[in-house]
Amino acid sequence: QDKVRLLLDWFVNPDHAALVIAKQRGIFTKHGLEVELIAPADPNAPPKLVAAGQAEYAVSYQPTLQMLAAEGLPLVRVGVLVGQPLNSLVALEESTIKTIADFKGRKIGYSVSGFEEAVLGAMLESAGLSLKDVTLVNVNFALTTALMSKQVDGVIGAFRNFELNDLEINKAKGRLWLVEKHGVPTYDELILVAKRETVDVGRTKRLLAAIAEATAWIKANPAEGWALFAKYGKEFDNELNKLAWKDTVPLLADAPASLDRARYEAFATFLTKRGLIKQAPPLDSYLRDIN
Amino acid sequence: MARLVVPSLSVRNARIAFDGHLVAERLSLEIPAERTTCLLGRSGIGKTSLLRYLAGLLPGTTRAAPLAYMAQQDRLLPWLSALDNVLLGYRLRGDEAARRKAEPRARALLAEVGLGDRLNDLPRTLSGGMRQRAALARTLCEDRPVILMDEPFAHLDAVTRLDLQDLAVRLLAGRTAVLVTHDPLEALRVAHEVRILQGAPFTVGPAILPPGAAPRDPADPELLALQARLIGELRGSGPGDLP
Amino acid sequence: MARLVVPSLSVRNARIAFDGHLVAERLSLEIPAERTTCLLGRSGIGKTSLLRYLAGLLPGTTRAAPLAYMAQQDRLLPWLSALDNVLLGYRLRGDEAARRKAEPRARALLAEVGLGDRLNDLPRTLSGGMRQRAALARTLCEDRPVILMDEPFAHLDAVTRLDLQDLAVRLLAGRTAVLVTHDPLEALRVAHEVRILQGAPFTVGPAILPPGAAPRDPADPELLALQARLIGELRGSGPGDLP
Amino acid sequence: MRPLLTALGLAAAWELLVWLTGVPSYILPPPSRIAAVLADRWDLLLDQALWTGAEMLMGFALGLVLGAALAIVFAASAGWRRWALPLVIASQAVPVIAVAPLLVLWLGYGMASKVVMAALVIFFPVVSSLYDGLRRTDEGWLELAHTMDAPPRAILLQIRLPAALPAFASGARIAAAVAPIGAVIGEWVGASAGLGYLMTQQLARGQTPLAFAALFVLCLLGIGLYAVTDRVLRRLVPWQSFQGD
Amino acid sequence: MRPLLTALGLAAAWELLVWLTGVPSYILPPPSRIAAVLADRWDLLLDQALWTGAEMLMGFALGLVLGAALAIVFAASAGWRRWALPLVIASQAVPVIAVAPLLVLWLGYGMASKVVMAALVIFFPVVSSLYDGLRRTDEGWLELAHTMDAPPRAILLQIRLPAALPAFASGARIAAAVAPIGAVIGEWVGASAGLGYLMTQQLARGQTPLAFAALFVLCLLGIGLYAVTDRVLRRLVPWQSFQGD
Ligand SMILES: Nc1ncnc2c1ncn2[C@@H]1O[C@H](COP(=O)(O)OP(=O)(O)OP(=O)(O)O)[C@@H](O)[C@H]1O
Ligand SMILES: Nc1ncnc2c1ncn2[C@@H]1O[C@H](COP(=O)(O)OP(=O)(O)OP(=O)(O)O)[C@@H](O)[C@H]1O
Ligand SMILES: [Mg+2]
Ligand SMILES: [Mg+2]
Repeated sequence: QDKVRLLLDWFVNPDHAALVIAKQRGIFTKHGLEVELIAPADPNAPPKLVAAGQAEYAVSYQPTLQMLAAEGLPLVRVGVLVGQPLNSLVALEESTIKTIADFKGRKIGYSVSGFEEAVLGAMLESAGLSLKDVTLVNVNFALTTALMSKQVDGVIGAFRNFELNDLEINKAKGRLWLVEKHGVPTYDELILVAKRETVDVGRTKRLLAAIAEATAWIKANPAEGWALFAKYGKEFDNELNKLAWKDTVPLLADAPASLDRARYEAFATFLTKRGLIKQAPPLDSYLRDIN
Repeated sequence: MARLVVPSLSVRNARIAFDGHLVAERLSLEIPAERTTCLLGRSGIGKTSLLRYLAGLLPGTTRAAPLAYMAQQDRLLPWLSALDNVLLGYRLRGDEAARRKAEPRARALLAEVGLGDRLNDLPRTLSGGMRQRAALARTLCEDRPVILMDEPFAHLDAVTRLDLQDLAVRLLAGRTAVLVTHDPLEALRVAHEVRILQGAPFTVGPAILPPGAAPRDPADPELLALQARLIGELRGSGPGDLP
Repeated sequence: MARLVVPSLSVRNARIAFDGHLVAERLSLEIPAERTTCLLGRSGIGKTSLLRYLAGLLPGTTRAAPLAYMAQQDRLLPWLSALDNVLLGYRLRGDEAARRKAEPRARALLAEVGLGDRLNDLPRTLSGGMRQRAALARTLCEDRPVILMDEPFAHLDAVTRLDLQDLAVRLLAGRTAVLVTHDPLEALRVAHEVRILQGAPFTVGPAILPPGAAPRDPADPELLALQARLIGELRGSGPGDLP
Repeated sequence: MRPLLTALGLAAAWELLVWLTGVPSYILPPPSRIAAVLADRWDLLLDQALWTGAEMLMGFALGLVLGAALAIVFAASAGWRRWALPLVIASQAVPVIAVAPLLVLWLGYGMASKVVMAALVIFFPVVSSLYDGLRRTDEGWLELAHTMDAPPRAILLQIRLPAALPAFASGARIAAAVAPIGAVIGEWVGASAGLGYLMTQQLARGQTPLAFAALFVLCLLGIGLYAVTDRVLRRLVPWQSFQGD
Repeated sequence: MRPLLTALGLAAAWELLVWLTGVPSYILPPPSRIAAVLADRWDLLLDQALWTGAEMLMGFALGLVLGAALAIVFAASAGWRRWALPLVIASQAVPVIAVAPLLVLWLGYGMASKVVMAALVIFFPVVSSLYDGLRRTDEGWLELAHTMDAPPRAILLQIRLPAALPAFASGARIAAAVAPIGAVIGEWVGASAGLGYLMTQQLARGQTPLAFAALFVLCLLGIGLYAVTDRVLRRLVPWQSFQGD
């Protein structure tokens, strides 16, 4: 049994379905792993802690990985949990904003992720606007609250599987623009990273296999999966997670070990063009193909 | 002064105690109006407590009339100049007109107690005796019908003390004053009545009336004889705690 | 006591001033060893300042020998019992053996000043005179070759005062003591030498040597004559601030 | 009895406020809804409150000890003061996100890192107040000690320190009141548990009533700790008179 | 001269610490790297520092005024104290994320909401210390005022308040030290500028040295405000003697 610490990107939520279920159903154990899932409060800390050797794996985001790699952090991507963007731009349906172009002169809220300007900039440019045409406000984590109380006209950084449901629970409807349809190259939302020098390929293989198995089981038994997930902690059993679960399950990556290098290539170019990284590091320095 | 009613003070069947420690019980006492009464008594017998009783400062007591109380400590406010300390009562009562009217008197009083050139000094730059004189000036400046003073001259040299006794006699005339002192001769110089506290719990002895008008001559043989009598009475009257 | 060298104190060409305010200048003074010297002087003339000079408490001064200093205020620590206050020096110096040895003496001293039944009381429950007596006991308990006392009996009644003067005479024997007082007779009773401070800046008058051995009889006519002379000298010697 | 009345009065005022201003309940839920959540999820809240309470108490204890020790060191040594006082002041300007990874690196994901972070918030009022108290000792006492040939150490511990106890009490009261937020800030470090965690998690996803129920419990912890501390501290300075209740 | 030496000494110690513990620079950058960033990006840092400095000063001013006013109200009125003191204590347990939306709702995203949030953090040490000071006035003075027939208002303002100024100063010193973090917390309420904002952003991007450069500037702001406040406060209590420098 290998003891492994895995840092989540944030508090436990249905995005972590495969990890939680693999743990709950003993799939990790079956693959010879004893996995400790650790949820931090700050999404930015886990990759750094992995780079510093404080955990073997962390859940992170593709753009974050690429920025951190450009800053020289010894991180590599070893797998994927959600292989498409979740990020989206959201406005209230009842508002006068029907297209991205309608954001001209409006306020857009975001929660610091480090690359919100890049994503939003590209989206606005796809509609003929630029960042100068809107006011960006850091609303921290209160994305839907800011939106519903009309303190902002739209929010970027909203997850399509969550924020719409959240609005719905609060009796509001959202209008959604997917980032990848509006000028942002597609990317992996949730990935697994490890420390470059110390990746244990064999162990990682087993980890990814366990995740794949858990994913398959969830997709086959979504309702039972939810029941199991809700038992992971009292605080996770709520209406929102239940709704989000339904929307998240189809998005889980069936093959966590898969790697699409072109995607990283394209997104590195995008980040460079947007000025978030000065120079894209070689792909091999931060991608590790486990297959 | 004329406008104020000057009352006598009376204590009836009073009890003074501090958690278990009994200072006085079934105490009755009449302090005559418009007279100066001096209290003598061994240290720790309860003079201060009696004065605080009269001032309404002990729990459950109230005072009979507006009064000025000069405590054993000077209680000058460290952030106020000597002059402002003397005017404190007027400042606190917030009657600006009265304060303005009192200011010349405050200055005069400070001059009389020898602090005419220290009006604007803070208390911490004054000597112990100067502080006491400032406190005396504050008490006398209050212009109240009843005045209670606890060892007001303790820190003054013999000469200044005589001068300020004269000042006190002059300014206490027509008021009901109670003055605690440790100096029998001082009591005999300034008082209409002298009373000795004795025993524990203490009782108040009968009024001793020095002859003639205050301030009396301290060299007067009659006074000196009385002084010897007072000391004799004090000697046999400790609160029981002196060997 | 025998083990300690008892020094004389000397002041040479000293200057005492508080921001601009000159208290003494070119002051020279010899305090004889193993003698009790009493300082008299009008209030505010600089007695306390001189004592603080001798104690090395003024900026730029140092003291000549281990000493005990009793200030004009009692300076009891409010969180310590009377007994612990008396033993403060021993507690502070951290010599546990010495403290244990001193404790019976502290108890005895407290009993002698009339606080034998208040050993464990906090200062705030003591009367003003009791506090002063506790401070006196603390000073005498220190067992130092040099003892400086600033108005040590100011808050004591006439009888207690006489008793404690006797106590002081007994315990100060063989030590160099300087005692500030406002009572000329007290000075004449206990001192080997009496000195009068006069003028502003002050000068120290010649030593006046009362006849006989202390404690002297306060009714002695020779003493009374000397007292009259002292008062006369004091009267003409104010710091210039009394009218 | 009286505190209960006060609490009821405040709840009524709050309900009225919500009603009058029309604040949406996802921003400020009315107490009636919070009460419902409290009744419904009390087991969850209790679990988290135990965590946070433990962090709070440990952080408070550590903060008091650390704060008192530092203040004494500062009062004792000008050298230390010159070096470390600016550091201590600077430490108060450091946001948790900057040091969280560092704390995890050194102390792991467990409670230690959270408690240390909480103590970092809590200790400062104690250092500052006590040091302040230590440097304004009555001159008369210092002179007395000086003439008694007291070594500086004894002066510090036997005179300046007891004399500064009211100042220490003042600092400790502030520390008690900020202890809950210290614990919440600590919860940002390391792994997730506690009321602060619950609040962040619920607020981020619009579950405001549960978050406010957690907040309510947190406030109770704070008021409780303050009340207890206040009582104990008054005992600490029996020679000091207090006005007011 | 001396502060500079201290600063250099501390920087050396820190560099050594980083070197000895082998902390990676993306978690704790060595001062040499921070210095380089400071030199390189001073214009950006200055811009942000001006924002944060302004929030900090306004929050501090508001906190002092509010804190002093509340303490006086508490000392004056048992009724107010009974109702509002628990609220004030509870307010210290409230994390910014819980009230941020509310503040934004009422005050918008401008500076007002940030300053109010900062003041909420800063005011407490002042209330608590001053109120503490107000309730331990020397009994002798109170008796004196009582025999002088002083109305309670006058006693409060002319005796208890001046007597409590050293306690106020103690509180204000703590307030000065927490003012920078107050401002940073304020920036959590929807900021698009300021050192706290910059720090969050840079930490997310892995630009740790720049974040720590911002932190360094923030600490300087804190130490500066503390030093100035300390000076001014000593003037406030000229009758009080201070030991130590
Ligand atoms: N700290 C100080 N700052 C300024 N002036 C001072 C200070 N201490 C004493 N003085 C002044 O020095 C002079 C002498 O004071 P000192 O206390 O020595 O008098 P004293 O002879 O002891 O008087 P008393 O009998 O009233 O105690 C006085 O004018 C006093 O105002
Ligand atoms: N607050 C208090 N708590 C307990 N005991 C007290 C308190 N105040 C006074 N006493 C006690 O009451 C007795 C009388 O004290 P009081 O101060 O009235 O004496 P006094 O006659 O004024 O003495 P002195 O001449 O020394 O000033 C003393 O035994 C004293 O210890
Ligand atoms: Mg008395
Ligand atoms: Mg003097």
